[in-house]
Amino acid sequence: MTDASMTGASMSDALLSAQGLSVARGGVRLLSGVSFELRPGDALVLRGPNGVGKTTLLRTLAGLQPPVAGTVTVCEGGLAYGGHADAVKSALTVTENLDFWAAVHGRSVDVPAALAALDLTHLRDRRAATLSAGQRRRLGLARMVLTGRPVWLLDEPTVSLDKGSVALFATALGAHLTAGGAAILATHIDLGLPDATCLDLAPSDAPTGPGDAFGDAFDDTFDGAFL
Amino acid sequence: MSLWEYANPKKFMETTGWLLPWLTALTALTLGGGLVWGFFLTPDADRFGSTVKILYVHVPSAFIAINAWVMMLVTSLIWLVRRHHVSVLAARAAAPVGMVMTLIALFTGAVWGQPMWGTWWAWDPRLTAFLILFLFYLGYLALWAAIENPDTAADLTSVLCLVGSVFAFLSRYAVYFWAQGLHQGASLSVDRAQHVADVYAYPLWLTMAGFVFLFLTLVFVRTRTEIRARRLSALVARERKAA
Amino acid sequence: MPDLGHYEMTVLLAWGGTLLALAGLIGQTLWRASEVRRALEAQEARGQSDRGTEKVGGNG
Amino acid sequence: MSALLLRDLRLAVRAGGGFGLSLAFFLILAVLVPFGVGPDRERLALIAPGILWVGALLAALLSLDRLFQLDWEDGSLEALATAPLPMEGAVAMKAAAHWLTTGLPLVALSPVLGVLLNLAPAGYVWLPLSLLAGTPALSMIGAFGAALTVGVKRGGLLLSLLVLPLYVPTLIFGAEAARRGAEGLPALPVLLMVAAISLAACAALPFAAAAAIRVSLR
Repeated sequence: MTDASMTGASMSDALLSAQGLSVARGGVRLLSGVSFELRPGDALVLRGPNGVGKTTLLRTLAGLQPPVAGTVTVCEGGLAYGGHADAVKSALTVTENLDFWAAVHGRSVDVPAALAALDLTHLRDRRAATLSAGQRRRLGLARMVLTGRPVWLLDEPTVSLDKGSVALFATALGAHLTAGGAAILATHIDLGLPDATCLDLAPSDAPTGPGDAFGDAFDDTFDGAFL
Repeated sequence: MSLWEYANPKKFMETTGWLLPWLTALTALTLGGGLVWGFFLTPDADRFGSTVKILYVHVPSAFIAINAWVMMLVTSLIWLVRRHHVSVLAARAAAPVGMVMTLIALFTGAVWGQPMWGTWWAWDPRLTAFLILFLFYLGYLALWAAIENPDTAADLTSVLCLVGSVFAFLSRYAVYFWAQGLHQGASLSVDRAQHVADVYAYPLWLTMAGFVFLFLTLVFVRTRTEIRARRLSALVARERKAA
Repeated sequence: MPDLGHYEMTVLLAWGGTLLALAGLIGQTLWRASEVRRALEAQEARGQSDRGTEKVGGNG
Repeated sequence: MSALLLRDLRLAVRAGGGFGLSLAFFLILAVLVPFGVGPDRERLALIAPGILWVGALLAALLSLDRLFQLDWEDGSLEALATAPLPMEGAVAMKAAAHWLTTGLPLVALSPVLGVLLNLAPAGYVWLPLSLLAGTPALSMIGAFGAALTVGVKRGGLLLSLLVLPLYVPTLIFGAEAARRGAEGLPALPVLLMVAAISLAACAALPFAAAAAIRVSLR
């Protein structure tokens, strides 16, 4: 499965599109009727109160979780997902972590570039266990840069990052977007992205999720007799 | 109306609603009749003496113990392929019944063998196979209990049931191979019913039917309970969401 | 009571154990059935009362 | 996929990787058995193959519940699920890493422990051979069990309950091969049976384990 190099993806077709998507968590339908299209260079910011379903939506878009209804279509060589946890192995050093992910994605040439993008070069031989939360987060984001995949799905990317790191991340994201990539972020703070479109999520009022089959009452006669 | 129609909870509840009274009556008739006939009206066998009466509980319970797992395998497959809630809940409902039947088969088998072997437990390959089957049931139910999300639990237990069935089948032959070394008394095996004289065979078929109907009744009642429990948790979840 | 002869203990033990196990299984099944049924009716009643106008048995 | 294997091997060898733990457990078990059974050399010789097989099995089981748990907790499993790497391949590599860090060392250590239990001379060939044929199955079946219980808090105990029944065929044929070898009886057919179980497990179980992980990630 070759990675669609970003510049190759033609400007017109969408990198990721969702039609009539509805997602559920623990049998309860959180969002329904979510539709959007992501073109190269687009950034979509998901906003909404805690627990409205931002993470669940991102996980459904990432394919970690099947949608209850609607479809998600992703371009070839698709997406990279950055969840709350940074996928960092504490026992390994910073470069070992990135070398591993580079090898998995078949792009080992970019490790120094990724390190530089998130200003981690001076930490390259430190064991990840000794990094601060902010540095670990930057290492997680460096992995995203490394994947070379057009669509980034980021869940609260800037949590535990200080001012400087947020700016660092914003520039890395900006570079990704200008190179024809796209991103969907669930975040509360403004990243200063000029053309970011916002998607405000509201709880769905549709009946319960996959447990629908159990939604309706039963009129049974038997147990009434002797239970 | 295809068979799959029965897999939606509302239809299943309605159908079992009117079916269960008849099934309960049929169970009482066949099981009661079979046991009474087997216990009171059969003469003593020449060699075994009155222990042949244990046949009437050991053989049917062993039969149900094995076929309950086969039923769970089929319903797990139906769940994995067609995603019907009722079939996986029927599997969950059948597991405790199968487990108890395995325990009964083990207990009666060991008790029956006691006069022959002189000990309460000899590693007879058939009984050992049921001991392993009991462990499979235990693992299956433990996995159900360990996972909160019902859909995840349904999927994981179904996968365990599939893989477990292959290993249960393999274990059966491994145990027979392993027990070669033992010098066994007369074989007290499940398939003994074939060469049993007619006077014993008729009550045996009746008790077998009784156990089968008992199994069906219990599985239907327990499946209905599982469906109600799922509806309860769905309503509670919806209420929490609405609040 | 039929004369069970020499093996009386064995037969009674086997049958007694079986009947006990079956009784336990049936008892637990019925007890849990009524338990869940009562809890569901309570929940449905609570669901109906605070929604007022909802028709009975509707899927809310 | 080999990157995942190398990473796991490196992780296992690093401090806190738990590389030596299952070996130590195996050694301790082999030392404790004579205390329980008595120093009589004849009796020990009789039970040596069986006890060493059960010891190897439990030692393998010991390090299984951390197989996916660590990656689950630090988000690596999610990142792997969205990487170009097939989950079946990832599971197979994890089982291979477990085999290399636990199975093989057990095979190497078993003759040494055979001395403690007065293993028959022929056993020093057949015991390691049967363990070599059987430990891949232990790792792969164990990986399947670990995949089933990855989402369960404190899943270690549940993992043992699920996996031990699945280990029965491997244990029976493996220990029988070792025993027959030790007694000079023809053990090749039984050894082939153990190897067959291992090959079948390594061929089929990654798919079941990957399905279990995808379900748990939902």
